[in-house]
Amino acid sequence: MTDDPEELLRAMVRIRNVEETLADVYRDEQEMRTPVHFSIGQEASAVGVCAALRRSDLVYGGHRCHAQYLAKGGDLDAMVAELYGRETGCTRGRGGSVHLIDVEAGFGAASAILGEMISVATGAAWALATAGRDDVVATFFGDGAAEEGVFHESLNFAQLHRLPVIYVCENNGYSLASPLAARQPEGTRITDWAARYGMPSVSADGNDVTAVRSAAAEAVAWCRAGRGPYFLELETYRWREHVGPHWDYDVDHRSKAEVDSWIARCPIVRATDALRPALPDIDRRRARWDTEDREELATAIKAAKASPFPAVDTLLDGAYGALGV
Amino acid sequence: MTDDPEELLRAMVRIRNVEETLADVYRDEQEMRTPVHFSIGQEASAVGVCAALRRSDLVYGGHRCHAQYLAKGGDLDAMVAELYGRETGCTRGRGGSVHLIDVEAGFGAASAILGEMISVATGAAWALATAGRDDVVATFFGDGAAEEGVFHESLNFAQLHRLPVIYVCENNGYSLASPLAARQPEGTRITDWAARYGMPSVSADGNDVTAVRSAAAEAVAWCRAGRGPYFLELETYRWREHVGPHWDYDVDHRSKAEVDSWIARCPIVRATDALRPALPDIDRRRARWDTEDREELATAIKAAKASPFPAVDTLLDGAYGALGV
Amino acid sequence: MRTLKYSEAIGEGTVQSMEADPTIFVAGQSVDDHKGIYGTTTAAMKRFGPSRVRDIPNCETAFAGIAVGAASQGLRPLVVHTRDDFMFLAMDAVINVAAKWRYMYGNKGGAPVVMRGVVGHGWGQGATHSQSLHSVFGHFPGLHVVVPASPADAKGLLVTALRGDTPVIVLENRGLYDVEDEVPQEPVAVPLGRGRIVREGTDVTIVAASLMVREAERAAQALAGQGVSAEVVDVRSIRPLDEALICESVAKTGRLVVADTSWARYGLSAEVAAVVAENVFDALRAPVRRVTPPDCPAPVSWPLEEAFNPDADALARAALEVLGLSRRLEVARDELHHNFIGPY
Amino acid sequence: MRTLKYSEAIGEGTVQSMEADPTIFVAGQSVDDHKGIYGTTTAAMKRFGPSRVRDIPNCETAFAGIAVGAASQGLRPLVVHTRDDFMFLAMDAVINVAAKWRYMYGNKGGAPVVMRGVVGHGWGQGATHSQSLHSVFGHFPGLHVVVPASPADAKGLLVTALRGDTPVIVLENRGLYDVEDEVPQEPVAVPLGRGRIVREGTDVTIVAASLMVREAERAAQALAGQGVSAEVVDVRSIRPLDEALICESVAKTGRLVVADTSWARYGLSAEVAAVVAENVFDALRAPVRRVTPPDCPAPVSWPLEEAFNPDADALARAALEVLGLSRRLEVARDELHHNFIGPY
Ligand SMILES: Cc1ncc(C[n+]2csc(CCOP(=O)(O)OP(=O)(O)O)c2C)c(N)n1
Ligand SMILES: Cc1ncc(C[n+]2csc(CCOP(=O)(O)OP(=O)(O)O)c2C)c(N)n1
Ligand SMILES: [Mg+2]
Ligand SMILES: [Mg+2]
Repeated sequence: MTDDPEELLRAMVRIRNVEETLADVYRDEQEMRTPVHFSIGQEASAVGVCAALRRSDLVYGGHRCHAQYLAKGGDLDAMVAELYGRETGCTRGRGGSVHLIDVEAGFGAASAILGEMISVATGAAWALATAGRDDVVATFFGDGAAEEGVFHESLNFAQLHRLPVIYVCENNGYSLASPLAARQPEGTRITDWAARYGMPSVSADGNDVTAVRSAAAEAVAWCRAGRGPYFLELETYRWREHVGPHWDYDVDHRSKAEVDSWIARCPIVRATDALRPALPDIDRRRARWDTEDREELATAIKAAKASPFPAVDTLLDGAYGALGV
Repeated sequence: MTDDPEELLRAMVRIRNVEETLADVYRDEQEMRTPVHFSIGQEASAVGVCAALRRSDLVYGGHRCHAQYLAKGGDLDAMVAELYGRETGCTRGRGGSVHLIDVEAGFGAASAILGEMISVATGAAWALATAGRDDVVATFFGDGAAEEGVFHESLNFAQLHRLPVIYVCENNGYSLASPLAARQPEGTRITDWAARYGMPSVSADGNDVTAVRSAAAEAVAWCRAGRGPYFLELETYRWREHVGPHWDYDVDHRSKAEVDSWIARCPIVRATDALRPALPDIDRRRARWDTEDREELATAIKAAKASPFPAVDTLLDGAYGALGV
Repeated sequence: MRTLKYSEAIGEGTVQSMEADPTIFVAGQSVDDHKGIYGTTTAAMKRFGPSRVRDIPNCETAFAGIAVGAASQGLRPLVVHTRDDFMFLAMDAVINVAAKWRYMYGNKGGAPVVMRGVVGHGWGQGATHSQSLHSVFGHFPGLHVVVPASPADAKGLLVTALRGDTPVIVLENRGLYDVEDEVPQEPVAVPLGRGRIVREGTDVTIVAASLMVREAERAAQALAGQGVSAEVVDVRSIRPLDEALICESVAKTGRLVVADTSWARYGLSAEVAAVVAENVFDALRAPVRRVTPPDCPAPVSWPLEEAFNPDADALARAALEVLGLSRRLEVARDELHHNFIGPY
Repeated sequence: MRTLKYSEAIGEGTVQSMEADPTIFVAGQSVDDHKGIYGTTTAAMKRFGPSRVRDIPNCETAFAGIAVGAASQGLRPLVVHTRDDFMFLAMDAVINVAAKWRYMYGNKGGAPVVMRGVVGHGWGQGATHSQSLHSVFGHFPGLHVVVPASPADAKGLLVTALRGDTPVIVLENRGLYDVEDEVPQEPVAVPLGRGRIVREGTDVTIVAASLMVREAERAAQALAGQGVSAEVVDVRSIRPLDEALICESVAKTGRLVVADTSWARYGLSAEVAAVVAENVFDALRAPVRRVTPPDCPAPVSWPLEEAFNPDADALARAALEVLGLSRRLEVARDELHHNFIGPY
């Protein structure tokens, strides 16, 4: 929980450094055998929202969940080990990149089927409210997942029972290669989809971390006060290909010019420039952060590679929980 | 297709007479072995909407489909025979009360799982548009079915492709015994749910057949002109129990006073009173209609009972269509 | 021992479980109304009120996920579907989330949702209101699936499900709701994964589940009149499946007839036959026979419906067949169903 | 004859079918993009453009119903799911509407939707992206379900499906997409419901489908090196199932091993064993063996994934077992999969 612009920037830089390096390693080594969806370029939404949450609050995510996991305080070593399929991974190598979880850090779960965590997070909020806790839940999903019927059903239910859940739509304009225009009627604003259920529904610049942070703070206050759910749309853009480490502009669905126009709106550059007047040495700090991150990740990768794969004789572990008798 | 108030009234009276008699027979004989959902009290919506449609337009319905089927011109004998499970039934005794169909009359189909025909009708509209026909599709469903995710997905798709489909929500305030307040957030207007997709979304008094007729005429004109889908909410009320022939007030979920207040707003009485100035002998006409309807139904019931049950050796007929080779 | 109707046994098991565990709540469409899901939730509603017997909107897809989310955070939802056919809309959350949660997230916790689904039967329930999805759910590891045939099991298996830490699907055939029989007063947990010998026999084994157990018993009775001793095995649990009990019985009788209310292909009847072919193939002295509905959707018209639904008569004939007996035998229809009248 | 990759064969079958029938259109998420569903829709997109190769929003539930509505009104939708796991969301419209339409509405017309589902394989596809739902769909009358194992069948079965007047589910294993083999130039319809003998043998029958046919062939090859003659049967169609072909083969060999990429319980392996127990039980000279994934969701970590996925080695060992041979034998993993690299 922070609103210090430097901490916000620091968190984004760390995620960027982690994901860019992981992308290179993923591509060059071919040792992380799990489909990965990078958030490079989208760091501000995860960082800004999680900065408004406390550790005991819960966050859920979809397939593109690395940034959210790390922003909520998810264990980096466990995430890297997971990508390498190791027993020390956050799901012990069972779930892979799209099923991150860190119960201690309040990262409830991520899953790869669109919309699932919209409903699961709603149920988690129901449990928190029933238990009389004043913790809140935030669930991240994309503009594409919002098209699934489960979105409509979940928001109706959450508003009906005034559940403390923040629906965070990271609108990056695409679902796979499919642009919004091919999927939603002209003039659609996803915030309207949510507003019709009667909950506050706000759109913020998803590449402006401070704007995200303050919008999220309002949402959290609303939910914590028991006033019900809150919808947040964060406009942003995915730099890399939908799944995997590569760039994919100029194939057919988006031009390099479009991608570049968004790179020009890099949330990190923007936050850095905003800080420069107050912190003239910001670039030197950034250089130091980069080194720290490189070292942190190098250690994590080393540790992951050094740790064992799950033993084949544990293949069935966890298929079932305890029976009633 | 008519806007003559007397014809509209006549159509409502016929449906009322048919359903009330069928309810009595159903209760007393126990020979129609299929769950029935009567529209008694809701006749204006089906009659008003179908009066704005032509025979080549298509209508789809849900579990409460008798009125819609008859209003669209569905064959009465085939419907009655269906309730009696006869080979002469509109689905040859296979589908029963909730799966009425009359292809010739443009009654596309009804089905019993909530929301199914919202999507199926959308697909039918897509086919009509693709074929370059200027026919339109109307699909009837209740306030409860509108809560299903398929509603959200279907309306998004219909508006995206500007499909000629009219979504007709018969809002009778209940889903089984469950009132709106238990299912939708305070202040919900289902018209808002639809309006967010960018289509015209209008609410009309579902017990005023002329109001329904003119609202539907606007919707039909809109769709026929290729301008896309249209949403119509018709407020009305179910007099009898959810499923079956009985009254069910004063059990727990609704009071006799509530039911009576709606009986006082009977769409038929209302249309009759409106006509009386112009047709002073309207009550005599009504008496004649009642006799005609009783005779028509008596004949239909007689014919149904006289016709054979499906032969057991045809049990498998229609399980599969023709194979490619 | 005192007796209860199947529906009352479910209600009692629900109330006693909720008394023992305050985190349990019932949720479903109109679970709180005067009908109380054929009387199964009425007692809980009386005892605990709407805060623990929650009416919900029509949102099977989301609610299955909501139940998973609640369960993973410490609540114990008992979700009720008035027809298990509606659960097709809940399948993603049930099969892709609930069933896999514990495993997929590294065995650090589960999502112990319990879901009841009522299987429609008779009075023209038709193609989409009378299917039993037990073999569909049973195909997927991570789920437990039970299909109680008796009032005692309807209570006992539900109690077990609500005590466990793993998701369980309970499918109850509407045709059994009025069956009355002895039920222990106490909430006695019936072990999941153990079948029961309903009737001992030596000539042929009839394996059945849910409503078909009743038909199998009626068939066995009729067969006894013909000097044929049929053993009736109630699997009770679809997953885990009590292979040992099935194999022991077939090893003894050498003949197997399997009954199911759902279709043969890829169904319970296939699995039971496979288990026998894997473990005691050499005990078989006759071909396995499956008694199931024919390969068409369920029709409404009652003569077709009666021809569609497998019954004691078909089972008895199948048993005589595998015994190579040409005797003729007619088993009357179940009074219970003939007395049943609508709307439903 | 010229050869094509499995993925190219699907593409060619699609284009030729669309040329022959102007009412056919392809629809699915991103079917129109540069990846073209692993290249299977690219040719159609090139040839017919976006008016007949339609990108759709993320709405599996509604779109299945939309496809049914379109099909019942004269269009021929070919719906594509990049993972058949996503079809849980489409199940209501597929099973309760499409499969039952013709029957439930009195046999006056059908809803001939054809749905392709890609089954994920390898590279940590994991629990929710590598399931094959063939036995789930196969349980329900009204549907036809095919699982092509060869490029020729991938084309031929799709052509058949698109010519029929009845709904068909086509499940394609991603692990087969790069397999190259002979494919007729012409759109030759492969009959639905007929299996094929992939390799003749006399000692043991291996029945398989889809990807497992390839593993079965590799196993048979290895077994041949040990003097064991294995017959490999590719069922090709899950519903209808070619009972006769399976039974003939087992009647000849007296031994049965069934391979499936999906779980044993209530799956293809159960049905095949049941068909044998019903029809040629007395031909069995050894217990039936099922070679399937173990009872847990699919793990991601590759050592677990390789242990989870049944393969030629497991099949060969099972064959030796049912033959009572103690010989030792190791079948190397399929190069095709070992060379496969991500992201996916
Ligand atoms: C139910 C379902 N349908 C389709 C997919 C395949 N899929 C995976 S990610 C994705 C795109 C989702 O777009 P969006 O929600 O906007 O998230 P983004 O990738 O843009 O972050 C799709 C269609 C899926 N995983 N689940
Ligand atoms: C998917 C699904 N869920 C639940 C049901 C059970 N059910 C049948 S009718 C009904 C009430 C529907 O209410 P509404 O849509 O308002 O129609 P009404 O009965 O009021 O005309 C319900 C819940 C069903 N048929 N399908
Ligand atoms: Mg997106
Ligand atoms: Mg209603």
